[in-house]
Amino acid sequence: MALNKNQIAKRIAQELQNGFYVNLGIGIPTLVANFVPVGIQLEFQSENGILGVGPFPDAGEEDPDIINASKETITTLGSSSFFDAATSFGMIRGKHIDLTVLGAMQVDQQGNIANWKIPGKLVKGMGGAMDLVASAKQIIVAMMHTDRQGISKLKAKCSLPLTGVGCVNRIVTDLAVVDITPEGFYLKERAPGVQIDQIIHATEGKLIVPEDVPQMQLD
Amino acid sequence: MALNKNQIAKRIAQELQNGFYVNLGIGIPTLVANFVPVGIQLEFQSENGILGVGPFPDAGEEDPDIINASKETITTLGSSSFFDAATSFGMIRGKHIDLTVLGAMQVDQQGNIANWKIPGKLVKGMGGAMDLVASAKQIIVAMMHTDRQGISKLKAKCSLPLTGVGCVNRIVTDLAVVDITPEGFYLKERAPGVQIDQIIHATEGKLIVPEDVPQMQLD
Amino acid sequence: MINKSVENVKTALEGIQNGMTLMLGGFGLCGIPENLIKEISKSNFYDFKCISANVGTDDYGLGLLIRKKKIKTMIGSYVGENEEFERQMLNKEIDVILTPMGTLAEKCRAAKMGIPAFYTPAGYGTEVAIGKEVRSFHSKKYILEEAYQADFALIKAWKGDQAGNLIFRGTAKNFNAIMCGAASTTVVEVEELVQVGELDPNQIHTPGIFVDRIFQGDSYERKIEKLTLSKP
Amino acid sequence: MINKSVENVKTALEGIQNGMTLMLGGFGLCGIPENLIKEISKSNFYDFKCISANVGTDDYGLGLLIRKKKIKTMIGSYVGENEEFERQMLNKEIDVILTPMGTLAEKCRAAKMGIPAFYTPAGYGTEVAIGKEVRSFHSKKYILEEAYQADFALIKAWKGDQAGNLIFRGTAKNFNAIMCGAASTTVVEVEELVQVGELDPNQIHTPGIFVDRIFQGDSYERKIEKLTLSKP
Repeated sequence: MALNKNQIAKRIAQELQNGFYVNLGIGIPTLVANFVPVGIQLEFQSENGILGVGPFPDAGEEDPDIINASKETITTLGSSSFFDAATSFGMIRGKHIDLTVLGAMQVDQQGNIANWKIPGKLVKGMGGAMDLVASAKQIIVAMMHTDRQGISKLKAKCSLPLTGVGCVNRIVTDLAVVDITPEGFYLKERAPGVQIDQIIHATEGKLIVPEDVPQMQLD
Repeated sequence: MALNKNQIAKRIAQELQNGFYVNLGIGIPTLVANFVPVGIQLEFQSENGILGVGPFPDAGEEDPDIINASKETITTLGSSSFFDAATSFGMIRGKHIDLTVLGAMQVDQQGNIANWKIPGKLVKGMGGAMDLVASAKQIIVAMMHTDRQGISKLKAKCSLPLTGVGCVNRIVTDLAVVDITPEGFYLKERAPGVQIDQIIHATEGKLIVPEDVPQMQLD
Repeated sequence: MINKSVENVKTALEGIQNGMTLMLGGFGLCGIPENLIKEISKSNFYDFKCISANVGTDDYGLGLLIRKKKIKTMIGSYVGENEEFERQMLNKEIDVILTPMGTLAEKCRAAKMGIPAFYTPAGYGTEVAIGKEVRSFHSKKYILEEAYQADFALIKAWKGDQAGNLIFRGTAKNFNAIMCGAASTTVVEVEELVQVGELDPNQIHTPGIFVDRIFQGDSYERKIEKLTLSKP
Repeated sequence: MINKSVENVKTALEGIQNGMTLMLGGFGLCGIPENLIKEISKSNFYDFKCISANVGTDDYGLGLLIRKKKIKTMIGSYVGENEEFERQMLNKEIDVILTPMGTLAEKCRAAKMGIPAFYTPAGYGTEVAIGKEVRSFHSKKYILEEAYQADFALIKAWKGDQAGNLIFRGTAKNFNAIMCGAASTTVVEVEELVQVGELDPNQIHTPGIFVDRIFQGDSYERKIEKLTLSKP
């Protein structure tokens, strides 16, 4: 059965490693923070200028000067620090962030990503996404395998304006975990109960299917 | 009579204006701080990372963490701040410093300056001089008009390796105040009792001498 | 000590003119120069080019200038959360230049620090790179970005002293700390203006040399754009 | 919390090898990583390329490595105040690359912040510009400078916590704050290592993400190079 958003987040959380500095985009990526495996020590960075993002505040404890990049009120941790936006993107551009998780409209088999603009539709801007995809050590995309019309978001070639080129390492969708390799998409895991044919059918780009495709372990 | 070093510094101090941020090089320029005219509010910057340089400390008050760019122990003022070297040279490069006073081996009539290297002799480095001369809003050179062999330091063209090009605005020597103009050196003031012929003789570059050359007012 | 303090928001904005380029600190509604924006929204000046990460909300922050149609060109990174802005953008009443957030930050910092241009990987291979020089360093591709040139930087800090030394609070540091000193004239409003000597020189985030004018704002709403609580 | 603390100076320097490029914080003897330098001077490693503003004195700071002839190439800004260094330089036992101090600072900052190259006016028209691209922006001439690439950055801070968050003191901030995070591995020694939570997040000069290893130094001499007093 296809995963729900929380299950996608849970699968991505398995990629978290001890000592990681992690930047989470809005949407499904934000949910990853709820599934950090026990024993894993890491820090979340928010690109507006905080390292060590804490949970949402209790009522009455909210502080207008302490927000994340989604403009939500947050709290600090003992290890937190504040800094300006040039320093914040220095952390990103300088490859000090270990993992970036973000959503996408399309990813293609060259690892290109499109997630900021649909021609003819209102464009709100790329925010920090272009900096993040151009520089993160490792980028995982969290998204549905197909859009609402059933059209594949895993393309042979992105048709939408790009956010970054050749930068995505891994995609976790409701159907599968797919890696980007020099030869194309590589099917690494399938969602529990999802058939390989269904994944092949939902993937527009070239998909390499090994003999054995294990099911995701989510519990 | 030719000025001594303190008198050169005193003459330069007349250039200080209210609200100036000033960077003083080593040697004669350092002495300028002793002659700030009454009523002039300004701040001295030292490029190792302090704005608001205070006087030398009283015995027992010296702090190894509070020094100037000459590595001398100093004190802070109420208005002082500390910062890293990138910020410090950002102040300089970004034209936030109003006046730089520094010594020189040679200045030529194009406003080029040489003050860091003598070929064949031991070279100790340019320190912050190249950044300062490339970026200060206004540069005044403090030096003797001639070297110990009596050779002019105001050249038609610098023979020593340059520190910066077309950057010097004014020179204050033991003999005269000389401005750099598109037409060459311009004799603005002479030291009390010094004859114009003596200045002409001591100047190798083209020197424009107006009809009236006032004496410096030092008291 | 060089005294940078001015009487009020009016004197702080002296010299502002139609068509000028303004940098505005803040991210969302966090750390926006509230008093300066309100004063400009009440003024007769218009046709500004504004550089700011975002565009405020319909009824606050930059939104106040947008409602009054005072902005001709907007340089920003994310311009959502403001319906009137979207309307003006769709109707082409406002020119919009979208810039990666880190590039926007670094272009401000470059202006402040006298760096005319730098290379960044952000936007390489995208439409952001169109017309810009591409160059390889250590076999990675970068694009050339130039420093901004602005007339006024409008900054909000938490505390400041008369010499212009500033301390920011929390994530309100964001673009305020880097835009401060990046324009021909930098104007700072603070929640609390203290006497020189009250701030520890080790704790000053922005030295007074980057500030031209400073004043204590009349009032601060410090609005929260998205209240999120632990137990909703 | 990511714990960056290591036991001692020995573990802090694990992985150092002959011929590596080291960045060293400090200006003069102010803010130098005393314990790290002493440990390297006692080690068997040599042939380093060192990036540092100055070269210490004959008997302290980088001078300790120079006396042991451990430095093959020195990239610095001002290399006076050290006779043995001068001797090695004159005898061509050491290669010296002299760099304007602001350019040196910005090349470190660029390395830290992922900027591969930038333009600066410093050195234009001088021998520093030889072999470098010259370009005009707004009719002023600039030269292209690239970020440094270093293996280890050796940093001294005043206080730090186990997460690697740092606070500097006075002018000891100098090159320490910008070299921190500018090398593949950044090692920091502090006078006082405190528990996480003791430092105010608003007062941290360098966030722990720029630090790989942190330890409290055994002892600090904090030497004064030129004692100057109000009444000599």
